[in-house]
Amino acid sequence: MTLKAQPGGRASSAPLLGNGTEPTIFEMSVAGRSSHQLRTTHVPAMTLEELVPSAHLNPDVVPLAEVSERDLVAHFTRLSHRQFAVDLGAYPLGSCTMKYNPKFCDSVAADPGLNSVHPGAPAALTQGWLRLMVDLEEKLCEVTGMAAATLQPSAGAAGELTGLLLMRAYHEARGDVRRRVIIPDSAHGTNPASVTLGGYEVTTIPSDERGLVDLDALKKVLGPDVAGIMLTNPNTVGLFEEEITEIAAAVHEVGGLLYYDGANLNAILGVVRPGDMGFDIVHMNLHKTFATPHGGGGPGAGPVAVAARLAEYLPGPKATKLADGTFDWVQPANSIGRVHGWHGNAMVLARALAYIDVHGGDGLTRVAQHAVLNANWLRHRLREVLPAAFDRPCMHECVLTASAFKQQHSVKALDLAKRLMEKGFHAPTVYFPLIVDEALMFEPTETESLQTLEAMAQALEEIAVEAAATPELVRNAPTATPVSRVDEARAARQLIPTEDAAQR
Amino acid sequence: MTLKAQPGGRASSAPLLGNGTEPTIFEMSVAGRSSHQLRTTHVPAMTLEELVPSAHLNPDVVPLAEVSERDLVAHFTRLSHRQFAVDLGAYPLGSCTMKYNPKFCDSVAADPGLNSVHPGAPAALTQGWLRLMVDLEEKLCEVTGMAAATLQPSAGAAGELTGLLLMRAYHEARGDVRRRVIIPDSAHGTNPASVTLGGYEVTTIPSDERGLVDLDALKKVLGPDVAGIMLTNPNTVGLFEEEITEIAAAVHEVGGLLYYDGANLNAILGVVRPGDMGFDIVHMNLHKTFATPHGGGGPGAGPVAVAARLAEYLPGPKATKLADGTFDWVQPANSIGRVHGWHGNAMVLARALAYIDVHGGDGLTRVAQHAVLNANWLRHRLREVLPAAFDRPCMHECVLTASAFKQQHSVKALDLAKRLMEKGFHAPTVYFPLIVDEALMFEPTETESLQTLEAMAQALEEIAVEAAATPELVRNAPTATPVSRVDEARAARQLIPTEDAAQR
Amino acid sequence: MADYLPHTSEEVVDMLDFLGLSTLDDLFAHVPAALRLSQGLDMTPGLSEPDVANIFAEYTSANEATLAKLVCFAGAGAYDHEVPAVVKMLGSRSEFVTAYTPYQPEVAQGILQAIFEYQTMISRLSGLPIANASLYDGATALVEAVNMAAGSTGRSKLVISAGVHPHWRETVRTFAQGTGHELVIAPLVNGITNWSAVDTSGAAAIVATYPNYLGFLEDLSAPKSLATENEALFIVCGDPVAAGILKTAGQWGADIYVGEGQPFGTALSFGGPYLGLFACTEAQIRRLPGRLVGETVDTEGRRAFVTTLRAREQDIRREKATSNVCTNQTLMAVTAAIQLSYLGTHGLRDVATRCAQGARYAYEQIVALDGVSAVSDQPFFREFAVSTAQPADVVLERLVVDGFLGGLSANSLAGATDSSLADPTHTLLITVTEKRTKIEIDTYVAALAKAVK
Amino acid sequence: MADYLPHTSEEVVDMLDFLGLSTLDDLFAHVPAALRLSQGLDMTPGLSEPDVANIFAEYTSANEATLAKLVCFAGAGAYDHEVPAVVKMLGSRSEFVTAYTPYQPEVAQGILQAIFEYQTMISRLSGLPIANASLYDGATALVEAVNMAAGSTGRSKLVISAGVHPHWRETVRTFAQGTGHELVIAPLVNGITNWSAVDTSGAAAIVATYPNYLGFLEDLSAPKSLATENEALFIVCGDPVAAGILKTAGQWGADIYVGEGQPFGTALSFGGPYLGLFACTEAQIRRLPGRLVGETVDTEGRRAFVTTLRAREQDIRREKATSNVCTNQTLMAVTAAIQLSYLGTHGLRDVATRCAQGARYAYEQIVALDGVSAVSDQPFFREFAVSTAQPADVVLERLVVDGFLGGLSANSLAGATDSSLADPTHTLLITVTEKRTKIEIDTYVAALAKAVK
Ligand SMILES: Cc1ncc(COP(=O)(O)O)c(C=O)c1O
Ligand SMILES: Cc1ncc(COP(=O)(O)O)c(C=O)c1O
Repeated sequence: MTLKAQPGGRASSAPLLGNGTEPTIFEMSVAGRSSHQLRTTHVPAMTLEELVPSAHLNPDVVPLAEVSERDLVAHFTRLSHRQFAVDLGAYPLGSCTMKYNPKFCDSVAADPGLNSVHPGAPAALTQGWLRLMVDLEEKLCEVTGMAAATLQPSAGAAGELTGLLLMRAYHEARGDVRRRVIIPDSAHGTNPASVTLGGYEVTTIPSDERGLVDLDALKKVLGPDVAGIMLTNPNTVGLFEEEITEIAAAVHEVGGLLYYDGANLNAILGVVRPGDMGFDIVHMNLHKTFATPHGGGGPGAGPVAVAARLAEYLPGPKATKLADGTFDWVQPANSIGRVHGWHGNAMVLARALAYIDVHGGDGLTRVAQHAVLNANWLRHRLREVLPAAFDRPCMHECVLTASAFKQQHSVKALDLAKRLMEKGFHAPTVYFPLIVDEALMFEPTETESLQTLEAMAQALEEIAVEAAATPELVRNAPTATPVSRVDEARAARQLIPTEDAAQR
Repeated sequence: MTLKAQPGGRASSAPLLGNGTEPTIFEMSVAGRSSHQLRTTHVPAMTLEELVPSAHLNPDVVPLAEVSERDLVAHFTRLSHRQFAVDLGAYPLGSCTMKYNPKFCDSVAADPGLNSVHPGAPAALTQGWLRLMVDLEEKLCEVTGMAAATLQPSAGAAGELTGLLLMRAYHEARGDVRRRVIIPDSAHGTNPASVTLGGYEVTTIPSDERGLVDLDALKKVLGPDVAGIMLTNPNTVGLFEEEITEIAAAVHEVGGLLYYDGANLNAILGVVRPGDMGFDIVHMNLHKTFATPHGGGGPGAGPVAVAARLAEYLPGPKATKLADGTFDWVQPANSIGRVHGWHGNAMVLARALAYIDVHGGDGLTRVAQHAVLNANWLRHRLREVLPAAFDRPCMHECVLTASAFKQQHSVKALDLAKRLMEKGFHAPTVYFPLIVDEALMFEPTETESLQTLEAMAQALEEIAVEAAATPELVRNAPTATPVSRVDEARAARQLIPTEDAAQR
Repeated sequence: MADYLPHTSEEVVDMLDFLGLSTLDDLFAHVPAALRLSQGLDMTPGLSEPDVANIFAEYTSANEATLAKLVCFAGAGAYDHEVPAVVKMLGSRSEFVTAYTPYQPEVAQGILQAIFEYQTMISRLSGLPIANASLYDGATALVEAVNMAAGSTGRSKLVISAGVHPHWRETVRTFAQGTGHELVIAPLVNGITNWSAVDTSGAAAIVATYPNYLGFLEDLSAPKSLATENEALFIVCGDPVAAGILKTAGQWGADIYVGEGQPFGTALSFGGPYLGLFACTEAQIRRLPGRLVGETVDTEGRRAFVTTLRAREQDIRREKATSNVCTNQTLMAVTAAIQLSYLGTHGLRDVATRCAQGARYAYEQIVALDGVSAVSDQPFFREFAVSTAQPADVVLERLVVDGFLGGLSANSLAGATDSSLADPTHTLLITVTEKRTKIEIDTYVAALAKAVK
Repeated sequence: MADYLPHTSEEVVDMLDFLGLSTLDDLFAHVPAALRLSQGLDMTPGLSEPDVANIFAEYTSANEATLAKLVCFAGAGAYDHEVPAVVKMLGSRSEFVTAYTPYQPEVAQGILQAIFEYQTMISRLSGLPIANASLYDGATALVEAVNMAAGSTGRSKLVISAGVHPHWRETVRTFAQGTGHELVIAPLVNGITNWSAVDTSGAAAIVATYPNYLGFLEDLSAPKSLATENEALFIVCGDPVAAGILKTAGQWGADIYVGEGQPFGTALSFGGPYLGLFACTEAQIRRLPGRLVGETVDTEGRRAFVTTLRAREQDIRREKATSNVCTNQTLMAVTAAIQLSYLGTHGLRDVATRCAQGARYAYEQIVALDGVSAVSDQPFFREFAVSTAQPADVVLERLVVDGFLGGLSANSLAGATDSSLADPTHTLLITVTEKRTKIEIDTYVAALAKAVK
């Protein structure tokens, strides 16, 4: 009798009972065991050989895990106990807007009246979905101050690339060949990557000592070959580009378009709109601003809204309200085409609409106000411990610098972040944006309480003391977590991307 | 600014990040904060004073916790991380049948087609529910070999008391005044408690050296004043009462009835039936045998099935199929009356029926076979470490004794159990039944794999070594759990049953 | 054929081998052959989950009285209150759902702390210092309460208002067959209890209710005085939602409070599982039925929770126990703690206020209808009884056509001859929760106007 | 007015005070006044959750094509497979749902290990050693695949079978506007690709599909040879369920596999979020789009998982990145790992076999109908195209009356003039999953017999 398979009923891997490792599902597998049940169909049972010519049949069977339902549940429940999440505590990850995701919005998405609808079903049979999409588009346009939107892009980066293709289509329709897109050096890495994939060259402009776009530097690189500029506002250091009107005028003057990276939209909801600032194209991260859960890295949704003169190029088909009050799929006149296999991440869209409807215009404004309040409070509260990279009022997030710790105690931003996790908070974003030395980027979001912010500030004060007194403690953190600091270099050096590679 | 309230967004209490304590929801409360949302009704808003005479109005407001929805979620999610459960690992708690609870059965109970039905709605509008109850009753009768059943009792103990009232009704209808109910000394504590509440006196009979009912001892206490006997079979030491036919004959001979405590029914599903053994009244713990989840201590359901001659006394009204094929509530002719505010723990009943339907007769038999296989395998596997209290084949659970450990190393059964928890398994039941010295009662159930049993056996072997080598380690266990060993004496001595008592 | 067993056939063979057996049947060799089923159970064979889902779809489609199909004006102890998604989600976390009774506190702090919080809330809502960890439901909680009173006073006479929910009274009567308690029912006059109609001397308990099952609010000073005079315990059966605005049981002088906790986050569920609320004075603590969680510390001095006063529990006290409750309704108690924390101080008050507003708004229109008359001039909270010219069951049948579960007939609860009502068959109980909108009420009243004719 | 903000008004005042501000508006003082909204957003004010639920009830009731209302014979990349309750429950654990990308591995082992397991499964199903942590969906996964091929070969010509799902082809065409790739579509003849009709020389990639969007299985040896000859990469778009019985992409010699993972535990969801599957040979690893999780150890030598080869990620490589994917579809990947573990080796095989059985059973009856004719004599897996005498959209409309979402018309996917089909408007795609019973198929065939007349 061989007992090599790992027990599924042992919880030693659950942090509840110490921090052993959890076996992989394959290690728990025993040949012949199973969970699955299939309904009774009475369909005649032809053999595989009768069904498919043998040239197509796999002579082998693809091995998967063979576990009981009990072990399946135990394994994934225990894995969930090895995972931090918003639902467990504060998650001040800058640029990510890890706010509380209302459970109500999940319940909307769990309704089979929405989620059991086939995307290819004729429009006549999916009027509810089309109406929902039209309603959402309208509300996103109001929030951004734009004229029309596509709901197809699956995430922020997909929205960026869609936006760049719109830019290209717009210029090309004018017979206008342009080559470059301008990006500030503080931009998120997806921006330049999207520019490249959009077929443009990146021109990087430096930020000035205020952490803002250097208007003069910008003007210097502007010219008739500039297709546009990509900005976030507030930008990635959490500051509002106060000269945005001037920036917009300068870019428009050379015939360029302004692209708004909406990752930071949470800061300005109901306060100021990208369209009013002069932006022509805007993507939104519904998984950030509109609180659709991040799912451990997705799904998201990255709708793109545009000014009226760009509407004809939007991806299609688009859900559209017809004159007779019914809804149908309509292709914009000069659409760039599809950017999604179907109509976008529909269930994410539904969640976001529910979130918007609950808040209404007034509630969205309060969201921005409180997000900005929390970030400024935290920035100010921490000023003695971790100074802000740029000493001015921030928007929804603040970028602090640990360079003093590095110089004085050889304790890096990463060390502080890791230690913070042991004190009950997720780490902030570290080393982003690249222009700030030893950056720690905190985005508390509006859903954290003052008490939580205070506790986090106190934890950071404690860590500051530790960094001076017992720097090793901080450098070796975390140790109380399910695993201690992970050897990232080894993972890359000695790549084991699958169980099968591990076995070799 | 007062910041006394505890942060809701700090996860230090989650074992994921060490084992600090979790604040109470009241400690997280801040006056004026709230989660709740009420729908728009447009009902005229009269004042309280207009609505209710002031003599009825509470001059004060009852204080509850005031937290944001975000903190509400964080608090209870973190509490869930401080809780062991079947879904996290093996839970071999003897007498409790902590098997895997299929999620499918939960999904059945989540259907508003069942759970949004008002219990007082006329039978004509609840035909589905009535049919479900009739179908369940029929299946429970087949499993137990009885003629009719009530689904009202909310748990096993409620079933016991219901059964005793049926016994009483039966005898009284015969003008037969009886005084005593016989119970073996190995019985679960609810049995004698129920007897008392049923208005009978308890006569305890000793178990013999086999761990079984001593037939001679039983015969000695039998007489015309004996209303009946309460037995479990297999009994609470996990052994089958092999002389059950003789026992039944003897009890019936004096006009007594046999009550079957169904806590251990899992062992005999489809193998042997209480009715066939001679029992007259049987309760079932649906939350044990039929895998409805225990909910941290309930809800359960304790239907009681009876032989034909007792059917007229069953609690009512009962869902009944009428001659025309429709269903209605019918009161049994000489019903003892209601034992539940409505019709029983209906959602638990629905789950149990789903469980039964998935298994069918064949599957239920396999359940019993595998439960007994697992228990015997574990008993035999552990024979060198922890001998069985009674050295004979067991049924679905085995009672082992740690008396050698106590004598040799001053390590008690409780210590072994606590240490086992640190090795990834829930503790077995300890100190029950009372007739076994330093009892450790393991009920692995049929849903644990051989690998899990082996891992548990190895863990116990390790603990045995530790008990000899480092007994302190075992006596001080557990330490890796969210809290270490809890001071139970202090809790009783210095009672703090509420936050308000704690404040005083 | 479907099951959830892990064992492969090879493993079964190996395991039997280890035991020196050759078949699974051998495991049962010591079970007398004559008793063993030779053909197995006479039951349909196992089906897959989707097949069983199809069977259940037949049950659900045969239920006309779902909230999706009928707007609910029925109550009488089972209420259609709002249960937000967040409460359902938290209450169904599988750590709570699939745990056992917290016998091992070191790995059960989640459930234990949640119960501690629940106890605190129920203590506050009842106005009494001790609340237990839950009982089965309101009806059986009352049984425990009268047993406590009988034990405490050494008496067996129970004076119970006829305003106590008929099912609760019936349940008390059932269990009195074992305990031998004598029940004296104080009748209703003008919809409220006429205590002077009964002899209260020698009573173990005076059992009042607030509001009563017809919905009316009684002044509890009278029964309290009677209890004091007779040295009986004063038991108040109270609607816990009412505690959002009305006096608590403690404020009325109760020794014991019992209630039905279903309104706190539990669906209508066709009547169960619900939640038996139970609270009492410190004087009664040694007789407390069910479990009690207390605060303490662990070996490192950290706060910890544990079930306590176990000495009083049936598994230790056996035949000397005063209650046999073991498994209770913990998950519902945890859910109630979540729901009450969701509502908070002001939320509960808002819910209670809205119930009272809706009920009054409906009442005033309804008693003005032809064919309807008032049963009482007493105040009420979220439900009320009215007299109908047509039999109430007929009225209800007609309302279904218009999309309403229009209430409950008193006779469906209390029987056609309940002493407390002139004519139960022509008495309709109508409930309005915070969920009912003005439009729903107005449409209902219009439908009722037709139905009572 | 509803929101999820914790701050009480006193706290807001205190916090502003701490900042030396007096109103919330002051926080935005540095935002040019001219830009600021003076009237707020022109949007309905906030509503309570129940009010919003009522709005959503209007959306859902306006959807006729739900599974509860119509039996589904539609597919084309979105399949009605069984999703058991256990998979839904595990996949909705809030630790998975509300986590971010696992940037801090010490507190993200749950997601990381689940992805590692997912990668292993996709690697096995694709027959290729490297699988990433997911992409958005099948269509955009194909975009990443052609970009990889172009980057790897330094070429820009893409030879794509017309059997590739029309939406996928269209998506590739959209993104080619940025990358400048040239698309050459190899047409279908007799329902399968006629590779010799196009010039494959200088191709970066040969893109085949298995089965193709009409449901037919093509022999992939031919495109593989063309790829080898031309030193192009061989990309196979494959139905991952088919891998339960059919040859894997790796077995056909693919360099890159892409697929749509929706069938593994994700509901139809009106098309998203779905799951882009992506696997490739070791040779391509440095160009792998999206994330990759690898096994490593922690400081105590315990096994741990971490995202790796980050150097390749767009946030580091910026304009030199070969992909811009950041947020992907992790939750769907975790769900797929759960669903595939639920199915296990034999379960996936059973599902695939049943699909093929059901499709064949339906096919044989359907092609025998008057008014229906075969489109091809090639084998198929779980769906197939047929020609209908009536326009396919008319047929579908008629089938709705009988309770069926009877398939999809080819023109609804490919447009009315897709080169690959004689007449898309008269081509009906019919899908049969393991959920369809014999009775459903028989009833459907009977309804179709009427509908095609
Ligand atoms: C500033 C910024 N832009 C773009 C993105 C990309 O968005 P997504 O991850 O949704 O693709 C992010 C995401 O982290 C971001 O922070
Ligand atoms: C043997 C036995 N009898 C009766 C009971 C009481 O059942 P319940 O807890 O459902 O009231 C139990 C429960 O532990 C038991 O083990």
